[in-house]
Amino acid sequence: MSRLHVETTVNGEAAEFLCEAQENLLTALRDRLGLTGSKEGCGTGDCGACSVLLDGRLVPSCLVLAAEARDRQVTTIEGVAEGGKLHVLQQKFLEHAALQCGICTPGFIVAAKALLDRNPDPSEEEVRYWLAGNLCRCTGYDKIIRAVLDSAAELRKEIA
Amino acid sequence: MSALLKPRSEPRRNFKYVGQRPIRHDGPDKVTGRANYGADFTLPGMIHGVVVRSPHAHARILSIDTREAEAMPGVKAVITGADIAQNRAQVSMGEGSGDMHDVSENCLAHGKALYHGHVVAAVAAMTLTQAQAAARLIKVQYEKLKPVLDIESAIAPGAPILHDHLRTEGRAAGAPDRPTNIAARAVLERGSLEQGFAAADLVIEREFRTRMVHQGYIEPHACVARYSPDGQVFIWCTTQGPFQVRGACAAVLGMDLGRIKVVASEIGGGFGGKTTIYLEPLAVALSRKASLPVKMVMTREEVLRATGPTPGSRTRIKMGMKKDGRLTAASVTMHCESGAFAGLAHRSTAMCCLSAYRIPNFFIESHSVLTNKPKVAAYRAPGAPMAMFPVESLLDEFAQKLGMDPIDLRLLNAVEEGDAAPYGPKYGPIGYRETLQAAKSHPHWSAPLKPNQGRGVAAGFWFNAGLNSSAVVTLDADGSAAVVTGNPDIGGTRAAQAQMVAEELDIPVERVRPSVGDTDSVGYTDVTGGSRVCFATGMAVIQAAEDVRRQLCARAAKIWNVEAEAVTWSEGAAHPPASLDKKPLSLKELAAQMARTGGPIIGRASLSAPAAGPAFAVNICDLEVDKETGVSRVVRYTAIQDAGKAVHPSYVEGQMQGGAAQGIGWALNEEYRFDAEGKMENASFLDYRMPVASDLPMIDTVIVEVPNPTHPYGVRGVGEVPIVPPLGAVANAMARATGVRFTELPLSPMRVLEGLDAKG
Amino acid sequence: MAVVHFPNDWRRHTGGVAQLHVAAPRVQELYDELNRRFPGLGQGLEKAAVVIDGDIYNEAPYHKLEAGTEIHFVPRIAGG
Amino acid sequence: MQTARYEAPSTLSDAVRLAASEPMAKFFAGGTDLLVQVKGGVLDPTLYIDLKRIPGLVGIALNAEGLRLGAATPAAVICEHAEVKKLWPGFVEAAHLIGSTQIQGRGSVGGNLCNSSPAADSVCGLIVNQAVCVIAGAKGERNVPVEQFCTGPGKNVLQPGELLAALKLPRPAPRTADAYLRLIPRTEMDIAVVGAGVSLTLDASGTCTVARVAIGAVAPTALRVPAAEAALLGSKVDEAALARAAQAASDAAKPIDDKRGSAAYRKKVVGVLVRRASAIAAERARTR
Repeated sequence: MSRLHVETTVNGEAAEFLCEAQENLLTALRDRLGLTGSKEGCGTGDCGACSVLLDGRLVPSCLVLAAEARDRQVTTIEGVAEGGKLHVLQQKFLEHAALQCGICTPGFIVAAKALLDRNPDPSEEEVRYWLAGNLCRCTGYDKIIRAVLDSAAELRKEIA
Repeated sequence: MSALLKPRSEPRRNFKYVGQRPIRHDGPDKVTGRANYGADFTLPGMIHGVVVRSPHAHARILSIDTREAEAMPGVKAVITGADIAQNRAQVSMGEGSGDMHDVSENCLAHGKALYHGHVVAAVAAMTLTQAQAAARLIKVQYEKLKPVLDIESAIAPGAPILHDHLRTEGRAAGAPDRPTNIAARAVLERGSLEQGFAAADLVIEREFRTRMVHQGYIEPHACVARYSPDGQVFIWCTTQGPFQVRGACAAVLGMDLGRIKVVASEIGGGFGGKTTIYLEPLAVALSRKASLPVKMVMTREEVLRATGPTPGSRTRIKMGMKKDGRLTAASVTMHCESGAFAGLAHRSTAMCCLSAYRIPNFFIESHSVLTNKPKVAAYRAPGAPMAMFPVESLLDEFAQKLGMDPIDLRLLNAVEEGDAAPYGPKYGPIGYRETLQAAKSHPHWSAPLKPNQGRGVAAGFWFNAGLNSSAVVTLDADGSAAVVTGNPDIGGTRAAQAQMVAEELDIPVERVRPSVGDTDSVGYTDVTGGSRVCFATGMAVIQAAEDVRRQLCARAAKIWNVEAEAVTWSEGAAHPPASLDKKPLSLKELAAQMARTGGPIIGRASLSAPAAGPAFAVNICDLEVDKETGVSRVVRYTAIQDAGKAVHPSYVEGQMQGGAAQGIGWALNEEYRFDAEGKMENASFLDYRMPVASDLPMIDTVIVEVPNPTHPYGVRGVGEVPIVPPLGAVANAMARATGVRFTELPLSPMRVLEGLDAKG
Repeated sequence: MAVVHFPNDWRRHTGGVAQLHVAAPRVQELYDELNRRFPGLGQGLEKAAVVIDGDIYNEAPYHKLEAGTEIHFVPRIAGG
Repeated sequence: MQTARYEAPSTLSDAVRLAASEPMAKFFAGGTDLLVQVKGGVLDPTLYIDLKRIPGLVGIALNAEGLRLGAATPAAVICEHAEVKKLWPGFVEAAHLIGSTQIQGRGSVGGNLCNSSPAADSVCGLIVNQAVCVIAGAKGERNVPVEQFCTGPGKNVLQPGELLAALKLPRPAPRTADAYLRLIPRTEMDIAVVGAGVSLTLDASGTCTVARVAIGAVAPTALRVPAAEAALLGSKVDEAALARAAQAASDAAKPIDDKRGSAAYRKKVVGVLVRRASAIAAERARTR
């Protein structure tokens, strides 16, 4: 069984693993590197629970081949908090009770981070359409959208 | 201390920690990805299991040849129906007493495949890829039978019979005793229909239909099972009830309960769909054969094709009303499509449909009907949404015809304390009128509407369960505390439990560590479901904390050398009798001396709580409809609900908003679609259309608090009612926006356009 | 003396009786009395939840009955 | 699922050679269609050929003649390109509708076209903007107008060993603009039940001199609708012309019943979308 040896960077750290060619990045992150923060909700790119950043671009890691990570930068939920300090999105999700079961939360936080990195002052509608690929069945989205808008305001204050 | 509990004392009104919004203790792990769910767990030497599912909706299984699969390199075990004996045991399964024969038959078929996707075999191998390849080598010979795919064909004379031995439970007197697809029937009756309809000035009769829909939890079912050589079994799984998994696996596999330990992972959503078992007994059986731990994780397609949807329904309803708006009579005949095995929706639909209104004369008859579709499971107030949707639609039509405000019309007929529920007993204190009044005074109700917009209002009801709960509160030497219960926490109940302990012991919420125990570390606890955790388990937590307080007073008495009864407790400290000139001893001081005053302090409580006091909700929905394409958008939504007492308001709001979104999805776009062969056509999140973030506005919430006397804080269950009103609220908004009374859900663009064209 | 109300489809086993006053100290003794008087009730009683003054219990055989306690029977359901 | 190989060639010739070496080889860019089909057991490739490391296959080149779009360029990159958005708003709307933000980060317009679904959002946008497909193969490159690229559901003109290298869109003439609309039950995440792309050129007086209309998900491939174009030509794109165009589109549609929509529904709604898209395109063209 020929396996591929993939060297990549995950959350700023060098990482390597062996994987089968048809294995997707989500499986490699979870089963090869033990980073179980990204979740499989559907395996077909329809739920967003597996969202990661690939070279800064928001992607569904279930529809990326693990081999494609070679020489690329992968950011997962485990890399959002820096040095043990929660990112403002993580803090606001807690303060706004923007999660219940929490299975979709990693995907939402990575996706919201990708949004705020690009658009520091999004409208409610822009947030809702950007996050339309992240399914949540517990919250009805209300508190999630408020947490993201509040995070944007907080980040703008820090820059101002 | 265990008791059949029914305190009638006045619920407490002023609180220090209850009613606040602390950050949930399990939050940081969830926002950083550290929280472990069903599929996030591995054991040394673990192998991977997959199942083989029937490609036919109705077929006899003639033979299963597993030799080639078993010979494949890496394959460690293959099981079929022969490996799990059929059985008849009765075990309490979230849904009241579940018949274990159906549950085990649904986990692994014996002789007959009853729906497309029904499990017929399972295989475990070193890698998932090998297991999937081996599964394709298992040769199953079927004899295809004609599938039964809708209510009409299921109950037609001469219909193919799914279960030959089955007779209708609760069938009408004199009904023939022969094979049938009607699994069960429930009847409720009061007064005389004839007199009721004779007295009516206005009568409306219609037929309503809803489709099977899925709970839609984002986390697929997953478990890891290890069968040790000495017969001890360890199961890690995502479930709403570790004790129910243990009980069901013990019954299905014929094992002692004491041999099985179940650890509930963090649960990625359940809504009732994880109150039963699917993979767990298969993983244990595979592990027993392979003598290695086995991990099984469902794909989304498997979850949709083969795990519990809620029943589809057909409701024929006729209601009579006087000119002044008073209801005089109602006749309701319901058929619930319960999939390949008997469901329980006939009971809850019968009990819920007229639950909110005073109706002197009614006849309710509801049936569970078998079809070759996946076995239904509980889905948030199971039965209530499809039972109340027809009633709330008719009331809206009556209001239009009488020119009355639809909320006033409901206030005129709303039940209150002392009224007899349709299922018999008198209601205790309930908040339906207060919820209606709050809806009427809400700015949303009087806000102006734009063109092509309509506003709908509808009510919802649910019993809320009591059942059994246990709790342990331990005090630490530094005065902090921990609380352990057996209820997996989806909606924030750990935070609420910490608030209750903080309230009883007067220590900050952050100094209380709430956790979910496995089946070895806390007393038996019924399922997380039935909106019961904050109510029943909450009561056990409060009593366990009271038990700690009692022990602290006893320790203080020992220090002061007085009788324990002489010591009183208030403001977080033990107070000496007036006769003794001693400073009160604080919890912190007493905790520090535990070792010297008698050892660790452990507060324990377990109870069997009565049903928790029904809760009502009212929703207001504004819908904008594109009349050229039939596409509609919810542009404003308000949910109002009686919580009795909101222990953690953010998470009560969360239940209200989440339930509204599920109800809106059910009303607008969600449905199971089957082809002519009985194969689900839309078994993916692409075509099983749940609401996405851009589909919904903010969902405003109003929490009404009419205390429930059976709980020391007045708490009522809140988790299930939220999904009941939206079906009626959205449908009534659609009727107001389009002038067409739609009676079949979902209100997809296609159906709306057809309705508009028909109206001309 | 408890006031017992029978659901409609049980009345074919109680000779059409809808309501009955029964003297019994606890629910268990009430059940024994009902089984004695109406043998056809056995299965229904065993499967139903008992409602004591509005509070629904799946099982409460040793619950004390005071004068005028209202008893109803409803199907057992839990929820999702 | 046998064990497969993964290759990421850095030249077109390597890619073509690799494809010829393995019967079950599959090219991919974003892979958002391919990997879903593999997960669903529909496909089981023995060789995955990742095209994204071949220069020219990812990237946007805009010059006087128009746009050269690398076939493997993710939709998100296209939608963030201000100049492209200004020149081809309809085409970018179509590209932007393909799946979620996450899918946009991977899925390419080239991939969407090669998947050749009758409901593919990008195809209508490409057709009305007269895009040309640059196809690379062992015998070098050949150009095919996008209208002729798809031949049926999941079928196109690519021969074994050939791959789509780029798409070329001519720079729009003055007072020309396009628009794309689609019918989906939700606001995002659905496959189009019906799609309609329109490009209009107006003269100084606002009269329509060039009209191109394409409709999706109502036939085995996206369809040009000459009758609808004729209805708009010479008009001020007024209500009457729009109504005629809508009727023409509805008449031309040959939809099927499937799990996403009925034929009758699609036939009715395609007219509505063509009317609305034409109105938007005209509105935009008037400002150019």
